[in-house]
Amino acid sequence: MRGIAKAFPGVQALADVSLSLGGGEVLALVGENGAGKSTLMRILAGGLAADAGEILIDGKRVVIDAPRTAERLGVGMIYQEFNLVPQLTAVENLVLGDEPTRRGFLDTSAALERARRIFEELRIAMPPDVPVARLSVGQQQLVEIAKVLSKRARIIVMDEPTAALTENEIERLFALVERLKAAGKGIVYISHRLEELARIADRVTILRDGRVIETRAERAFPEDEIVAAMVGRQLDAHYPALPPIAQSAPVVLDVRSLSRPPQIDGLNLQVRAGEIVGLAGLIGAGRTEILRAIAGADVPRGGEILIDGRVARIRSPIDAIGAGIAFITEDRKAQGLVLGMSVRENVTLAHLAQYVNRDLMIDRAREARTTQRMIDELDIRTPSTEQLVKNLSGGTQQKVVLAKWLIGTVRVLLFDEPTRGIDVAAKAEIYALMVGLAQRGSAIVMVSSELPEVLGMAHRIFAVRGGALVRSFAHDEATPDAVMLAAAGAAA
Amino acid sequence: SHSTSQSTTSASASGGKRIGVSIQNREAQFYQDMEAGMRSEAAKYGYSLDVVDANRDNALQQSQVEDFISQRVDAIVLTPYDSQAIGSAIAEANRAGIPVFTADIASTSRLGTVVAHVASDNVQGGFQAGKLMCAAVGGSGGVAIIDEPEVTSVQDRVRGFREALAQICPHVTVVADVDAGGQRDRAESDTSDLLQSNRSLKGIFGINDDSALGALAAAKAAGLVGKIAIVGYDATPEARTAIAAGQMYGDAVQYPEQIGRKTIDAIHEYFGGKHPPKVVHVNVGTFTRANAGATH
Amino acid sequence: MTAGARQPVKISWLRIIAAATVFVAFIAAIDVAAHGAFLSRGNIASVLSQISYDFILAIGETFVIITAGIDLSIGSLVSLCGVVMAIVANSLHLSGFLLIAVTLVSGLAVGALAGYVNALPVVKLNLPPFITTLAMMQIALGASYMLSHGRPVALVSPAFGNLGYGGFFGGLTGLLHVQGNLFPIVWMLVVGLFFSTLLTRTRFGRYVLAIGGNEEASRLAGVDVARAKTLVYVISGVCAAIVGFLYMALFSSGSPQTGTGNEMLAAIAAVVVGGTSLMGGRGTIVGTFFGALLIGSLNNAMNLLHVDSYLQMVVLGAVILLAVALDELRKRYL
Amino acid sequence: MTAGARQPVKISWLRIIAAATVFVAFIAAIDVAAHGAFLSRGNIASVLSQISYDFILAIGETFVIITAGIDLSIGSLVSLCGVVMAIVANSLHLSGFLLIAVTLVSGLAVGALAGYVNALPVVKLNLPPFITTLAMMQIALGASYMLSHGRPVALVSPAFGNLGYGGFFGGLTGLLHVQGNLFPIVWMLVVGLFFSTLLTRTRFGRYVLAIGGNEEASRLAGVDVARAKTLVYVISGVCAAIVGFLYMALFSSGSPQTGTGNEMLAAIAAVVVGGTSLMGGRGTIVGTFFGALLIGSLNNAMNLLHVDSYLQMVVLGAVILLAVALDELRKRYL
Ligand SMILES: Nc1ncnc2c1ncn2[C@@H]1O[C@H](COP(=O)(O)OP(=O)(O)OP(=O)(O)O)[C@@H](O)[C@H]1O
Ligand SMILES: Nc1ncnc2c1ncn2[C@@H]1O[C@H](COP(=O)(O)OP(=O)(O)OP(=O)(O)O)[C@@H](O)[C@H]1O
Ligand SMILES: [Mg+2]
Ligand SMILES: [Mg+2]
Repeated sequence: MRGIAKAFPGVQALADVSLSLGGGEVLALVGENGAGKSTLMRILAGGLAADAGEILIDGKRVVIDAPRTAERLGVGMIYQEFNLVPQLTAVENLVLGDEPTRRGFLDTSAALERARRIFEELRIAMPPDVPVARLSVGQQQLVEIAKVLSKRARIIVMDEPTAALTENEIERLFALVERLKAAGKGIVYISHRLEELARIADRVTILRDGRVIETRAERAFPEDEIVAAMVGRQLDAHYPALPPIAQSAPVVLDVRSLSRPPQIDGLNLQVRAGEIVGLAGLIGAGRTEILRAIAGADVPRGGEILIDGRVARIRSPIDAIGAGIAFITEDRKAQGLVLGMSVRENVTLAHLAQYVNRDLMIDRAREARTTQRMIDELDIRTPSTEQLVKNLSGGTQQKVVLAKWLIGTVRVLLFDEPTRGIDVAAKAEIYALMVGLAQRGSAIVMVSSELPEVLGMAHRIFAVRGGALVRSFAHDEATPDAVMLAAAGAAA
Repeated sequence: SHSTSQSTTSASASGGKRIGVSIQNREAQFYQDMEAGMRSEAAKYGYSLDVVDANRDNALQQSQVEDFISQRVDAIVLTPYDSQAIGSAIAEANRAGIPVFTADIASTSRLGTVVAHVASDNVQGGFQAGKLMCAAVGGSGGVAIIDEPEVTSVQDRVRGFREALAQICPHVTVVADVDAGGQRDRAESDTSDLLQSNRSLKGIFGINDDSALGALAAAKAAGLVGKIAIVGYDATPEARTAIAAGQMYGDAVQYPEQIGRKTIDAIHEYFGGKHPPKVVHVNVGTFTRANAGATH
Repeated sequence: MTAGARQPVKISWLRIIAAATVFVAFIAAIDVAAHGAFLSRGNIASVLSQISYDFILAIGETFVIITAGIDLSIGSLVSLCGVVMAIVANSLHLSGFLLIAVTLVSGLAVGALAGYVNALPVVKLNLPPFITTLAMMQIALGASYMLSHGRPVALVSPAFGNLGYGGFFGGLTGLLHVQGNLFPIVWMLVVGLFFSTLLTRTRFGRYVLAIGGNEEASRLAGVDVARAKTLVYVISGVCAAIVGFLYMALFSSGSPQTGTGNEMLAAIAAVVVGGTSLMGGRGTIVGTFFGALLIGSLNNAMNLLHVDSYLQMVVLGAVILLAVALDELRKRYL
Repeated sequence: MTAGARQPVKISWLRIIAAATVFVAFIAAIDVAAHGAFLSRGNIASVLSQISYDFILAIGETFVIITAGIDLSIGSLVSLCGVVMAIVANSLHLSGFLLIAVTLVSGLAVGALAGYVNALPVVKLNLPPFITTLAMMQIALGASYMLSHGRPVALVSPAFGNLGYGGFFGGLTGLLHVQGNLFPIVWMLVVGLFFSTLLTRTRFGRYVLAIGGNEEASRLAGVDVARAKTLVYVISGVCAAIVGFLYMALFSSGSPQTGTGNEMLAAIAAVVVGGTSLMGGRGTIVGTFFGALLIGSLNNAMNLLHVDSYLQMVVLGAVILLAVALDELRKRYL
């Protein structure tokens, strides 16, 4: 790829970017949120048209104007967003766009055969005739990978393939990447998990603000240098020091035999003021469900929740907010923000009643003042309180979600994958904020699929399996192996 | 079981007959009066009536006829919604051996044969309305028609209306002819617009009373009540009230009840083995403030 | 979706200015062609009173559409509420203002109840509003015909017939030197202002916009989604009842056929031409007003220019398409 | 969306079995009440021929709705195609089969073209189909009235009037010992089978389902989304043209008023009652057939039982709502 440029309204996403990839090579593409990684690769895969620049494959200049063209040229991409048709089965998704036919009709047995071969090749077991909506996130990700490989791609782009995978699944993915490499395929690998690069990358290209900053062999590129190049400055240590919890610290969140069939049955959890509790587990372990039940997002069937020793009857998010519970969801675009609304309107949404004057009108000036205060406090990078949230980068959006909860009086914060898909700099800021909140006496429960994050950020860690807390670890005694072993259960 | 109705009739001419009636638009006052006429006459002969509403829908009317055939009624009365389209339904009834009569609106289709058609003479009725208009506006001026030109009987009315003007008061001219679909709210807004562009308008002929009453509402807003002559058609209770109050000039009045009675009479004749005339005409009269005084 | 909208305040002003410019040019041209009849004081009043019905209907529809819903039942509800009010009015032994007030309240109650019933399956069963309101459209119309036996119910009391002519309105007409019925215009202004304020300035309005933008995020932020959505359909029913009342007053009778023409589609067209997104999350009452005004003036102008009524249908369809397409192009390239 | 769909094959069978059971019970009860008139051979043929029009319309609508679109213009297109075909037939100096074939092709061309025009703004500008097809609904109807001057165009040639009675169909009617018009029934079967196969057995059909399920994913998988979506509206237009042809043959005239009743809403109701999701991604032609059959038999039964026609509207609305609500509850709890 040579001299690629792409502008969106108001944003120069890419400017004069050049990139090369050899066969049997893994090129890692890293950069902050909004650096232009996905945009660049979408252009390669025909999902987006470039404003300028050219693409050469095997030394020949090619024009990639549609996904189909890219496919013919041997380019396949595993997209960052979920890109399957939920109602279709794994097999149907696999052959989508390239269905085998016989005499003009779909040939289902040929499709099944093709799928079977791919799944065998990848050594994965997959129910062939179940709509993918019913598969786990990990399985869905594998279907996407299989789909790309089934097209016999020679150049494979993986845009944050591990963001939704658990450790074992990641291991299997890495093994697969090794095999593909051995088969002479060229792979572009995008990830925010820098520790992964050492495992699989041959070279690393760093993108910042739509420009290539540097490309080097991975071995010649230590992690802290990568981070520095990404953000353009030196960064502090990854995880902040956890403040100690006072012996006398009272229990703030007290969950007693909470039930919500079929996943959660008789869950007990106590979190003290200033404490950060981490929940670790495999995908589908029920971590999100636990948080949702506490936050009233799903109605629990039984049990009780006490906040500061008082029973809080929680049947809806409204009750939970009233009781001082804030729920930072795992999917900020789908569940956390109204993308078409301004920063101000998002920040005040959960506490709007406080901004209503006696004449029943919303006091916009007061809203704006509060929002500005949060922008300053959390260092939210937005031109104004009136900017639409959809125009902000991922990390900034996550801060807006936080601001939404912090303008109220929160006693309990439930963080579900608080740093998913955001860059290192933003991550560090979120960690610092969490610690600050804990210091001010809040109780925090955090779910994350990045084990180091849970280990680094929590006073206490629970391994979660089947909607239950199967084992507890103190911060000091928790090792990745022990936690994973407990989370995976006897089967692992 | 496939005996023709001819033979069934002679077996029991005196009663027990079932007559299926499909009315194009049962919600109209006119058809309700017609239905009442049919009912009272049918009661006299001991026939039972099954009246359904085609709801201004060709396809629905077609399927209603098919349902009548399934039920093996002894005769079918239709007021077609669409004089062309009704042919196939009539033909189907013919094939099933069920005699068909039309009331108010005739079939113009080549398909199918109808025993008898009973209706007002709408050309004559339109002529009556034209006469009223001439009397109301005097020797000259411009008048408008609130029209619904898709309907055959309305076409006849308008023809008669224009003929009357040409014959009786040739200096009264039709300056606008707008299609308001026979609906009150559309007639109201179309008339409002008309009054803006034709300020010297002297009279309005509404092809039915919904059109006339819609025009009246617009005239009211324009402050022209009494200054502009509104002539309607059908003399529904609301129109009669307006005429009595001097807000409308007059109406052509049909006698739908008579149409209903004469339709059943024709069927009775047919059941009795006689041949009623192909077309039975019921005359159209007029209704003005003078009549209103008389009836009150 | 993808094309990033800029600051909402600016956008809506841009939209309004653009619409106004097109509008003025259009007006001037028509007026010349119609020999001055278009911009006469009387005609302006007449257009305004004609659009008031569709605009009031479209107000309720705007709320519904902003939540990404749709209400197909409004036309039938105009019919049903009109008939019910006429029956109630005729059976009451009241007169004057009291009669009018009680009648109006009964109609509003019917409209609100129907809206509530519309909302129930949407909120409880998550059924698509297209279907629930389609069913209500049938049910309400059937009920309206049953209650009225298919005939217009003429009002016995003369109280309604004089609404808009005597007293306050009579004075107003004199003051403004216009002929015409100012009654619906005043209603349109009052109802429009009220609901515009409700949408833009209150908590409920903010919630309506938020729900249309992202229902799940709103729910998790503590918005009572079920209540807001229910209210939205109730508002739509209430607006239909008001229109039913105005038509009843206009014709001095409640007719089951009133409202069953293309009122519903005209109202939806006004909403969409006015810039409210059918995907939800975006829309204003002011925009809807301009939408209704555009469609209403177009109809009026074509009547003044004696355009064939069949051709009018074609032009109206083309203009609706054009308006929406231009809005989309403006969003992309401006 | 959230309520995860289970296996599609099983689901559609469950749905069909459930529908069939309800249907049989319903049939038996009605037949008893109607003293055997309901299940008479003649009545069955009559119901089938009655639903054939709505069903064929609903076939095209099924394709559109599966892509999460909607086509409001089908009723107007029935009208327009009927009028155009009648005019074409009257101006041709042909007779017999050739006349019929050329006429039919002209109608199909008009329907296909209108569908293409419907699709253009949807595909190119991403405008909501609700609006583009609403505009087409107005435009096509206006054109139909203009071409016919508002009056039915009677067919000069007797060739059409005999369709369904002579030759093959005459023989068939005799063979089956039924009265009635088998012509539309045969069309319904042929068109239904063809499009059902197209939807379930071909690439195009798979693409239609995929686009409705996740348009962006389909695009990235190399599906030509624009082409498939365009075709879907073309199919809808073609189905409308076929219905226009059948009505024209039935009535021996092309009337601008045919198709403008509640045909469009009845077709949409049949699609939705038949289990196709308005959100897209899910639906079958077989389901739509049962939807049309349910609505058609209900209407027929109510006529046989002499149910007041106003009450019929109420019942129909309630049944549509009930059918969709039950389907939703079944999905949740079964
Ligand atoms: N469809 C679009 N419309 C407008 N702006 C866009 C669009 N897609 C991306 N952008 C902008 O282009 C820039 C680059 O985005 P891109 O998604 O390529 O970043 P990225 O490096 O993949 O970030 P992340 O790590 O968050 O995935 C960002 O500023 C983004 O907001
Ligand atoms: N759409 C769905 N349909 C059916 N089952 C689902 C669906 N989503 C989740 N599940 C199931 O619910 C259970 C709990 O899922 P949950 O999302 O709470 O897991 P988690 O541990 O939070 O994983 P994640 O890391 O994805 O958040 C799992 O068994 C999962 O398979
Ligand atoms: Mg990205
Ligand atoms: Mg989770």
